[in-house]
Formats: sequence, C-alpha cells, structure tokens
Amino acid sequence: MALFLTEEQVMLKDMAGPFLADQAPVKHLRQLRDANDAAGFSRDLWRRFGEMGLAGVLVPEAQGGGGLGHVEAGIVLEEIGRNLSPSPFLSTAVAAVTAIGGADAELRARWLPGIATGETVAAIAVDEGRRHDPANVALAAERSGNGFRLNGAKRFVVHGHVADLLIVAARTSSDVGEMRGITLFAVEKGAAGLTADPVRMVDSSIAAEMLFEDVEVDAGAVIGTVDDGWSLLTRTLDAGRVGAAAEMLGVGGAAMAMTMDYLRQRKQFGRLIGEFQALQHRAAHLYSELEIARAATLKAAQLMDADDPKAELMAAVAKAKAGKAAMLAVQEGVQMHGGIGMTDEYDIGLYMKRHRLLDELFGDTAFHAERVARLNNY
Amino acid sequence: MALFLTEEQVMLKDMAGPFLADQAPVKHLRQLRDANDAAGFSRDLWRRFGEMGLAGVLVPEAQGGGGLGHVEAGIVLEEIGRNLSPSPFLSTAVAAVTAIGGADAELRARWLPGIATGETVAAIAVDEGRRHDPANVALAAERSGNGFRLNGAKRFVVHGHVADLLIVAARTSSDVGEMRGITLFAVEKGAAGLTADPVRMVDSSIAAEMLFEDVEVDAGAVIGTVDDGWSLLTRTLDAGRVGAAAEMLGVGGAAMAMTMDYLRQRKQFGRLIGEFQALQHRAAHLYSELEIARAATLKAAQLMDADDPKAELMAAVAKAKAGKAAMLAVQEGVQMHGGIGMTDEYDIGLYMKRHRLLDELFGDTAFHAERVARLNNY
Amino acid sequence: MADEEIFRAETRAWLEANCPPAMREPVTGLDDVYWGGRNGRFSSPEQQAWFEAMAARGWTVPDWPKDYGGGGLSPSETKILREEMAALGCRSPLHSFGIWMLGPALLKFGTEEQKRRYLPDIAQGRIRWCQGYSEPGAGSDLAGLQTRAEDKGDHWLVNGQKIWTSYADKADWIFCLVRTDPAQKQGGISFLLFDMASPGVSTRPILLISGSSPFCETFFDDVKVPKEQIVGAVNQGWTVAKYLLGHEREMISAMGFGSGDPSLGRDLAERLGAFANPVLRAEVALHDVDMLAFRAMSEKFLDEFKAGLAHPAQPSMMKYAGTELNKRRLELEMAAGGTDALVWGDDNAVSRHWLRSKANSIEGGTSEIQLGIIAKHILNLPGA
Amino acid sequence: MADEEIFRAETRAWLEANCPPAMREPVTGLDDVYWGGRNGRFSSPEQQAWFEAMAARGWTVPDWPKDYGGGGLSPSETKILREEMAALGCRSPLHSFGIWMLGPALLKFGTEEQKRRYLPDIAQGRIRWCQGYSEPGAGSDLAGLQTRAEDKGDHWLVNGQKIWTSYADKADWIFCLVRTDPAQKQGGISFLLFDMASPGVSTRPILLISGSSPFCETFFDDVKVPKEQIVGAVNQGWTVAKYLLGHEREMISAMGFGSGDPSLGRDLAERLGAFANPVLRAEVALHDVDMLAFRAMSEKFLDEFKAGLAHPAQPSMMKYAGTELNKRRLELEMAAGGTDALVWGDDNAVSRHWLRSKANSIEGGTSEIQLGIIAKHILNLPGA
Repeated sequence: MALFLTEEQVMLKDMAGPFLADQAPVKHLRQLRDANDAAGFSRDLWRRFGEMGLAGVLVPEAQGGGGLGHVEAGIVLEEIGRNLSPSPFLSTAVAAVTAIGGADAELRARWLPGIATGETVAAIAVDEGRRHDPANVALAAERSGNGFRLNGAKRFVVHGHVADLLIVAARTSSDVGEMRGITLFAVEKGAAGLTADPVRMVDSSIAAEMLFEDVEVDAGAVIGTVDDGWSLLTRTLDAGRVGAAAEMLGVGGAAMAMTMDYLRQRKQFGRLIGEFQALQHRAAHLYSELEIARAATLKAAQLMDADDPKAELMAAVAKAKAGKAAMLAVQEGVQMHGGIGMTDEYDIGLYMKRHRLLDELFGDTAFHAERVARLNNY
Repeated sequence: MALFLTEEQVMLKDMAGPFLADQAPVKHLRQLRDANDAAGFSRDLWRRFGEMGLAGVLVPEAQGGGGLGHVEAGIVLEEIGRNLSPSPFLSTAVAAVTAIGGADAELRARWLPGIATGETVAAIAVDEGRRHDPANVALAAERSGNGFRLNGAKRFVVHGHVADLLIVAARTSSDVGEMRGITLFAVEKGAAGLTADPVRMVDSSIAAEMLFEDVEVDAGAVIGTVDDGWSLLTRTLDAGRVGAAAEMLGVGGAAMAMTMDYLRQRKQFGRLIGEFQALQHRAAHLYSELEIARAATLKAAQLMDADDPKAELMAAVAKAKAGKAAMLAVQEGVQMHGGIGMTDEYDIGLYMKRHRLLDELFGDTAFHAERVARLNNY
Repeated sequence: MADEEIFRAETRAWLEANCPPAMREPVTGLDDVYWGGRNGRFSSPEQQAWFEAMAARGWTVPDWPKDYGGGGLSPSETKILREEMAALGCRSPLHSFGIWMLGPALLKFGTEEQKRRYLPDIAQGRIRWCQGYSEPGAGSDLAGLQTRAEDKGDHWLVNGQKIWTSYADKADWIFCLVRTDPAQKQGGISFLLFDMASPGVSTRPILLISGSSPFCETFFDDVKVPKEQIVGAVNQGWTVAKYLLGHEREMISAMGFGSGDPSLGRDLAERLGAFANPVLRAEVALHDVDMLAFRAMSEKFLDEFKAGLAHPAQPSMMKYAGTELNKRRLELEMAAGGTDALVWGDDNAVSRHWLRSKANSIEGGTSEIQLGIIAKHILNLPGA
Repeated sequence: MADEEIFRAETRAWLEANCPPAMREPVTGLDDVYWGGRNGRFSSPEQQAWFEAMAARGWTVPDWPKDYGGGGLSPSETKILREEMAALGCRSPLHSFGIWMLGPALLKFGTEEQKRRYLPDIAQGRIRWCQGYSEPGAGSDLAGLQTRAEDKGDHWLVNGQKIWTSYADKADWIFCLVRTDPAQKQGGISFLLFDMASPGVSTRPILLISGSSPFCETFFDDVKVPKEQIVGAVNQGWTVAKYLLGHEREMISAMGFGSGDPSLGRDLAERLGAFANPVLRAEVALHDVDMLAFRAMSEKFLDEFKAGLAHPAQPSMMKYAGTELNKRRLELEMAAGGTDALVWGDDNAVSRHWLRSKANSIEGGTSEIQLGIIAKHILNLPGA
C-alpha cells in the first residue's frame, strides 16, 4: 500500500477539517475552560461526531459504524489536534473500540452502536503509577460468585469522571510487573463502589483518579480471556498511541503554521523576522522533523490496519517521534513568538499544554525509545 | 580559590604555547605520520619537555620536578591539543606520575627523576575491553616467589610499544568487574614475556596491544597496597581524564579558531560566510559550550589539586563536557569549512581525528554521564 | 587572625543571632518573599524581623556606600557576607528591581542629588520600582520604541505604552525608556524616572500561559514628569539601558542555578524513587553533566567578573546557556513527574514552573539576541 | 494471474537463474562494485556474468526506453524488478553516474541525436562519466562558477578548473557546467559533454581525511569541445543542472538507508554484545526511533514521488535529514566500537566510514543549502 492518503481518505480529511474548525475551534476550548466546564468537553459536539459518522470510524458497519481503520481515525485526530478540539474521540472511538473489538459478540453489541452514534463515552483505566507502565497493574480482580470483585485505584483516566464505559486493566494472577495475569474488564458507569475524582490538567482537560472498592462485575464484563489480556491491552494502547501521535501531528502542525504566519508578518529591527536566516534554518529543520513524524505515524496506522506484526514496533516509533517533533514545534513556536507567545491571550501556549499531555499519554518518548530497544533485543 | 588562572599560571601558558607552536606544530605531526614513524612521537621533543621543566610539572621538587598541580598540567595539555603535538605528556607526566605518587619511596626515586628530565616514557595499561571499564580487569597477577607472575592482555596502551615504564592494573583477588582485588604494578620495559603489538590509530598515534605471558615482577613493583589499588587507579585515571579534557579544550579551541578565521575570509553568494546568521548563531552556541567545558575542566583540576572529595564527580563532568563540546567544535569545523574541510591537506580533519581518540581515552561522554548518575546515587 | 577572618566570624555570629530559623528555609514561591514598597506587606513576623535587622545595617545592599544607605562593605567583605548567608541558608531580605537594576545604574550614571534622593529609599525598601523598556511593537528591538517624552520646558510630557512591565501594578515608581528625539534611533532615547501614581499612568496585568500575571501593559496618557528626573544626558538613555541590561542578564542567568540540588537526577530519585526508565535516566544524567559544568561556569564567570577579567559580552553567554539549560531541566522534571506533573495545581506546581521557564529565553533579551551579541562582540564575525 | 504477477514470477525465476550467489552478498566496499568504462575491470567472473546478463536485457536501466538501450519496463514492472532484486539481495550490476545523473538529464533535455549517441553507451557501461560542477571559488554557490567556454565558431574553447570531480581520474567523459556568458549569473551557464581524453584535460586526485581519494581537481587548458556537445540551449545549463541536482539529492538521501540492519542497536548488540553502558544504549535507542521514522519517510517520499505528489523541494528535506542522521549513526558506531573503532585499518574500517560520512552533509548541496531551499520553497519564508 502506498504511503500516502487514498482519495477516499483525502475526502475524509476534507470533511473532518472544516467540521472541527467550524464546530470546535480553539475558541470552543477556551469557552469550556473559562466556564470551568465540569465535563471538559461537549456532549452535543460528541453527538455531532456521531451524526457525521466520525465517532464510529473504527466501529464495524454491522454495529452502525464506518468500518474504517486507524489511518482514518488518525486523519480525524490530526484535525482534532489542529483545532485543540476537546472530545472523547481518542479514548472512545479509538482505544475503547479497539479493546471492545476483542470482546465477545454480546459486549460488542452492548457498546459499539452507542459509541458510533456519539451517545456513549468511554475511558481507559490502565495507569496506576506516575509514568505509563502498563505491566505495572496492581488493581485486583478476584473471582466472586459468577463474576469478579475489583479493588484498587487507577489514575490519569481521561474523561473517567463522565465515562459511560470504563476499560479497566486488572490483575487476576501473577505479580505486579508481569504481562501474564492481566485481564481487561468493561465496567459500567455508576457501578457500586466506583468513585471518580476529577483533576484539571495543564491543558484544561480533565482526567480522573478512580477508586475501586469492592466493585462487582459479572463474568460477561471480561473482555477477551481471563489472565490473557496483555496482547489485547497492547493492541488497545497501540491504537491509542498511534492516535495520540496523529493528534500531536495536528498540534505540532498548527503550532508550526501559526509560527510561520508570524514569521511572515512580524517585524523587528526593520525586517520581517522570517527573513532572519537563523530562524529560517530552524523552521526548515522543524518542518523536516514533522514530516518524518507524519510518515512514521501513517506507516504505523497502515501496519495496524493490516494486522502486521511490525505494527507494535512502528507504533512505538510513531509515538516517540511525533512526541519529539511536536515538542519541537510548540517550543519553537513559543520562542519565535517571543513575549506574546507567553500570554494566555495567544493560542500557541495552549498547543504547548496540549502537547505535554499527549506526550505523556500512553507513554512518552523515553518510554517508547526503551520499547524500541527491547523489541529489537538490546 | 578563584576559578581563573593565577599570574604564574598565565606565565606558564605564555611559555608553553609558543614552545609547542614552535617545536611541535601540526606540521610536526604530519611529518611523523608521513614518515610512518615507528614511535609516533619524537624522543628529542620529549627531552625538550624535560629541559623546559614541563615533563616534570607534577613531579615533586625533591625528585627534580616543578611540584605543580593538575591546573598547570592542564595548561600544557591545552597547548598540546591546540598544536596536535604528539607527545607522551598525558600518559607519562600526568597519569603515570599520579600513579607513582602513590608508590613507596623506592619506586618514586626509581622513576620520577627520569620522567622530569624527559628521559623516561610511561604508559597506562588498564583497558582490556573495547570500551573503557576499569573494574573490568582480568589480567591476573599471582604470587610467585618474592613477587608476582602476570598473565593476560591489555589493549589501547598509548605509547605502550616504546614505554620504559608500564603502569599495569592487575587482578590479585575477587572477580572481574569488582573494584576490590585490583593491584597496580610498575612494570619495566623489556620484561621477559611481555610483548607489544603497535597499532596505528585514526589520529596517527600508536597504541599497543600488550600480551603478558608469565611476566615476573618482584614485590617492589607493587604500587600502593595489594588488592587495594582501586582508589589510586581512580585517581590516576581521573588525572588522565582531566588532562584529556584539557587537551580536548585545546583541540576544540583550535578547531573553532580556525573555523572562525575561515568564516571571516571565505565568500559565498557574494558575502563572507561569517555574515550568515545561521552560522553566527551556531558559532556562538559553540563558543558557549567550549567556555562551559573550560570552566568545568579548570574546576576539576583545582579540586584534584586540593585533594577535594568532589574531584571525582567533577573529573567525570569535565571529561564528558569537554568531550561533547570539542566534538561539536570539530564537527562544526568540518561542516563550516565545507569541501576543503574534508581534505587531508587542511588541518581541521586532523583535529577531528585527535578528538575522537581523546574522547574515548579514559572513558567517553556516555561512560562519564553514567558515572555522574552513579556518584549521585541514581 | 586576619581582618577578613575576624569579619567572617563576627558576621556569622550576627547572622546566627539575627536570622530567624524560618528565614533559613528555602523560599516556596515568589509570594513568599518581601518586595517592599509603599504597599509592602510582610508574610510573617520573622520575615519582618529579618528584613529590619538587615536594613538597619544597610546589608540589603552591602556593597553600596554608606552615604546612600548601603553597608559600605569592601568587595571581599561583601563576598564573605554572601558566603556566610549561603552557608546558613539565609534568604535574601528584600527582592527589588531597585537593588538589582536601577541602583547599579544610578551609582554609575546618576547625579549626586539623584543618588541621595533615590538610593536610600531602595536600600530601605521604601519604594518599589518597575522597569519600562519593551513596547508592543518593539520586543527585542529596543531601538524601535515609540513612547514619546516631549520637552515642555519645565517638564517632560510622556505618552505611549509599555508591555512586559514586571509587577507594574504593584510598583511605586518606574524607570522608563522614552523617545526624546524621533529623528534618531538608539541616539534618541532617554532614561526617565517617575511615580506610578502620576496622573495619566494606568496598568493592566497580562495573564500568562502559566496562569500568573507578573507582567503588565502600562499606559501613559499625558504624564507630566519633572525635568530633573532623567538619568544621564538627554538622548543618552541607550547607554544607561545597555549597562542595566547587562545586570539583568547576570541576574537571570544566576537565578536558576544559585540554589537547589546540585544533581537533578539525585533530587528526582530522592523525591520520586529510582528511575524505572533507562532512557529518561540517561537524559537526566546528560543534563546533569551540562548542569554541573554550567555551575562551574557560573562560579568562574563571577570570579572573573569581580576581578575585572570577564569579557563585557560574557553575560550574554551566561544568559543564553543558563536559560536554555533551565528550560531543559523543567522539561525533564515534567517527564519524570509524569501524570502528577500534568496537574494544573497551584502557583507552585511544577507545571506552572515549567510554563514559566519558557519565558527565560525571551525576557531580558532573547536567546537569539544573546547569540547575536556573542557572534558580534566576542567572535567578531562580520556583519553580526 | 494478473499480468503483474506473471511478470513477477518470471523475473524472480530469471534472477534466480542468472544472479550468481556471490552477487547476492552485500558489497564490502566501493572497489567491490563494477563501474564500467573504457578501463572497467571486473573483480570476479561472477561480477562479469551478472553484469552481462543484466546488460543484455537492458536491465541496468530497466525503465529507459528500449530504443536507447534500456529495458523498456513500465513503472510498475520496474518496481517489481527492484523488489525482487531486493528480496534476493541482488547487487546493482553497474554503478554509474551516467545512469544516476546524466541519463535522466539527457532523457529530459537531450536531443534525439544525443539520446541515441550517449544513452546506449551508458546502459552498456561502455563509457564512464564524471560530473564537473564545483569550482575552488564556488562550492555551494554554483552561480559564481568561472570555468569559461568561449564560442570559437565550430567549437567551444574551455578553460578553467573544477574540484570535487568524483573519480575524474577514472572517468572517460565529463558532463560539465561552464560559463558561456560572463555578464550573467545563473543565466550565463551552459551544460557541456566532452571526452576526458581531449587534449588539455588533466586531473589530480584529492586525498581526503578518510584516506581515500574519490575526488579530483580537474584542469582544462584550451580544451576544444565540438559545438553539438551541449545539452539544452546555450546559457540554459542552470536548468539542466538543477534538475540533475534533484536526482543527486535523492540518490544521496537514499544511499544510507536502502540496506543494512533496520535497528542500529540490534546490529551493534549482535556484533559486539549487549550494551554495558546504559547511556550509550539510550542514545542508540533514540537514534533508532529517528532512523526507523526516517525509513518510513523514505518510503513515503518515494511513493509520493512516483505518484507525482511530492513537493518539488522535498528532496532537499530528504537529503538534509538523511545525511545528518547517517553522520549521527556513524558517531554512535564509533562510540560503540570503542578502541576497536579507533584503529585506522583498511578502506572498510568503521573509522574510514565515519570520516567519509562527514562529507554527506556537504556534497550535493550542503545541509545549510538544503535548509535554505526548504525555507524558501516549502515554507515560503520572506527573503529566503
């Protein structure tokens, strides 16, 4: 498959871009933030995602979705990143749909249609420590009657305080740190013993710290096989990683675009600052880095869609590279804007904040560089 | 103590600089190289070092030396680096003198006067593996009669093929990789069973691979205490590291100076290339890096001279930082020179080659960054 | 005992007797320090006692002459005082742009009358100053500034707008660059002092990405400034400003590195536990190499500066390298802090410090400006 | 079976039958490849057999028209041939600046007569070409070139000097930029072809820091060149050269990344054992992230290029990023190799490759030139 967008994919981009620029531009984020909105995103907007067929991009057609792939999801996410649109798309339409895709028919029928229509919001509850480390699952699921009883805590559960569905990685056997013995559960909102403490993050989004105290779920809530959730968890996270990489390309791309505009307009010392060669060379270097990150992300998405075993390595590469390239974009963006780049009034700082969260989400550059080393046996 | 050179130290610099520029400029290196000189340096020049009082800079006055410190040795080494002067100064006057300084009176009397006069050449035989790792000593010294019998191999023994004195780190107990159980020996040239295979290195210097086959030494050859050589070995290596850092400052400083000259003279596109802002900013960054490396190296030398326990950490910092800064200097030097920088006819490439060897010698940036982490308990 | 050793012993004894234990704890935030001024408030009795004890000796500005409210200490005595304060962990008793910036400029360029009028108030923390340099259209390019001061015979009439005025909303007076000759560039600028309570002065805080508002927009609408409140000659303000910018650069470059743990990695490991990720640990170790080397540089620079050996443009190098390093440090603190660090949190949250650090390489002359100065004045590159 | 699948199967069978096993081993050095030409020597019978088999089919230049000695394959067939050659590890049968550079330029700008005269000799490796662009006074700045070609009615009279002429001492002919109008800059340059055996041509190899001499200084002293040996119109050589430089950039950017282990870290660990130093391992891992991402970029660029979707200046980005990455790779190979890597050794020693890599970001347009092109043509920055 050629490593550029097909005509259909370009059409999707041409639809999603204007939709988000119109419905959820940066102003929309500012409004939610300044109103201290408790959800952190608009449910109405999410339903609109459903109407446009975006929420169900990865949902099979049989469940009312588009039956498309991670390349298409990445196209939407890049536009989300470009507009800093607050939405549960990444956790719900990408990560949760991938997880539920590994579940039995009943769970799939239970959750996928609602996601496709934009009614349902899902969240991923994996992290327990400060830094992403998915084998480090201590939250215990013990057999109890027909089902399981969950005890423990999760943090950095993006949208967890309002999610209808939680994808929970729990330990059913083996020790903390081991890949074996992890089981995925689909836990519904309002389960007894489940509490969420919403925390405002640096980018104004909300992630919850979640406490599980004797939360009872029945056996039907198990996604996939008991004790054997690692590979589906990895696939779920990789979907999230490639998605986050795509969103960071949007973040970095927009940061670069507004910075280039500034270089073409702002004068200092009687010249347009874009005429200064030192800035030109840095801008050209940034362009190269973003282009390379874009290629890596598209490649990873294509490999995911092809179920290629190399997808895991490339997902790590994409997340690490997009994280670094977009970081350069927001850093150079603020620096080249000078003082006004430091003000809340200008958007560039919002891009820097959003990048920070996405960089950490599902593992940062250091995490994935380490993964690249391990996957290559060194 | 103020962190700049004293008047006496400036006088030393004002003496050593012209001496080396006159006696051993880059042309001297080229002559030795093109003649495929078997020693790799000039014994005559080394005697001249003795006459000038430079070879004995660290040797106590009682043994005919200058009784000065590592700051003064660094001043000489920086000028050696600037001129790419081939000489056994670093191994002999700095590292070996530091090692012998920890020996008994007999050994000191045996070796130090000859070093101070520039008669004696010494070499450091520590490395056995590909990368510097001083605990990784396998060469065995077993008790034998009144002394020891040495068996094993050393590599990267700079000047080892012509050295009158070898400082050898040998294992007398414990396992390879342990700090305990290492003993230092002073082994004389021509010892039975000792063979040297000279290897031409990338910078045209010669380092030997040395084989010890039942080499007998008597108990008087032990430097310091049996099994307990680690701290003296560390001090010896740190002396070498700070010295190599100082030499790299000379290498990097000269590379930068000739590059700045080029930027001020060479025209492209109708302008002096030094007028191009992108190059100006890179040059200014390089200047900063070299200045910082110079401060770190001087600080480390002062701490060594004060027998301060922080010297070990700062020696690691100095070696790592000078290695990085000088690497930037030679890389930017070649790049900014463009095509002619790639030719053997121009000197800049010789500086790049010399830097490479010094960067590896006694541990490179990665080695010392790791050491900085360990010394800080992380 | 040499005189210096006597002075050291006495100083230490005095500090131990007069610096309350609470004032030997690290500062927890910018609101935890005393800025003085007409509306200055002490955050604790200990803070007040410490300030008053130091101010009584003139030790808020130990090396200024006694005639101007200073401590009258020699350079070596000043160094001993600083060393002893550092050894005990004593806080600075007074934060003040008057001390850091205006004072040195007045000492060099002020008239005798100006020195006697302004310096004691600075030393005693009675007047809080702010700095009016940048303008909306002239960030790094001060030569383009447009705030006008017209000569109206007995006064200057000031009209215009400043931006990035630190704490202008809290300051009593401003030292301000104004254009007194529109026909010239740097040559048409003067350095004025005036009361922020003057009619026609207004300020508007600027909300930063870090959530704080240390800076203001400041507007001048027919502000009358007495003729004698000019430092240096008319149209010579550029000279004063350049001198002062040098001081600012030194201050900023020294800020991030005077205190705190000498090893970021050690600090992080102690606070957060051992590094689980080897790549992050390696990045921190490489940072620590650069940071420890820069500390040596800071020491060397200060030693050379005091001895008159530093290149006049060397503060640009310090400012450039120090601020870039501090930004890198905070990126690593964010990475090590992981999701904890992502919390918006209070003013002292690491996320806020991280965002704040991005201004380091912009304020007081951008990194690009500093690199240009190095290229021109130290490397003598053509056309720089 | 679709036509393409039939072609693939036939191609594979033919390659398996005709490519000797020795020609499926990786090349060990530049002397281990066949460059053709009047003095071309095969280093082994297998090399000769492989070259002759491929040349007989025109597959040294599979996508050139059959009329000009090519294979006449369609783009998709060419791709299949390349894929099957890669799958079997088949070596390129002929290294040739004629194929990589001059050929494409002749196909685009040459007259029918020129194509028939020169292209078959290139395809069959009968004539070895070199390139005469750079001059001592004009490295990155081709517009400043001074080698003169005077119109003498029935011939051009060429005088001047070139530098960095790759293998000029081994080449049969040269394609050469010359100044035909001293009054103009780029507009006064023409693109000439001539025999290196012409009276007045002399060469002198340049010894490089890597110890090899792939480049020469080349001198022209009253060299007579027949009038028809010009490609494109008089004074239009710049257009030809720019087109050709694009090809060169693609070639260079593809060079370091077409083969070899996909992970430097894996390769080093397999050859040298596990990394003992965690910092070096981390640096290699970060390199591998960049390298694997760049491989995806190379694939994307080629796909877009073939589909006509690549930005015309994108080869500059590829050249810049690819060469900088290759330099970094070789620094890491040196570090990992430690003292072994420091040995001067033979032509294939890693120390030689490391030194050679430093030219990557200079030849074919420096990194600085590429960044300028990106800034101007892709980012549309003013005055770039």
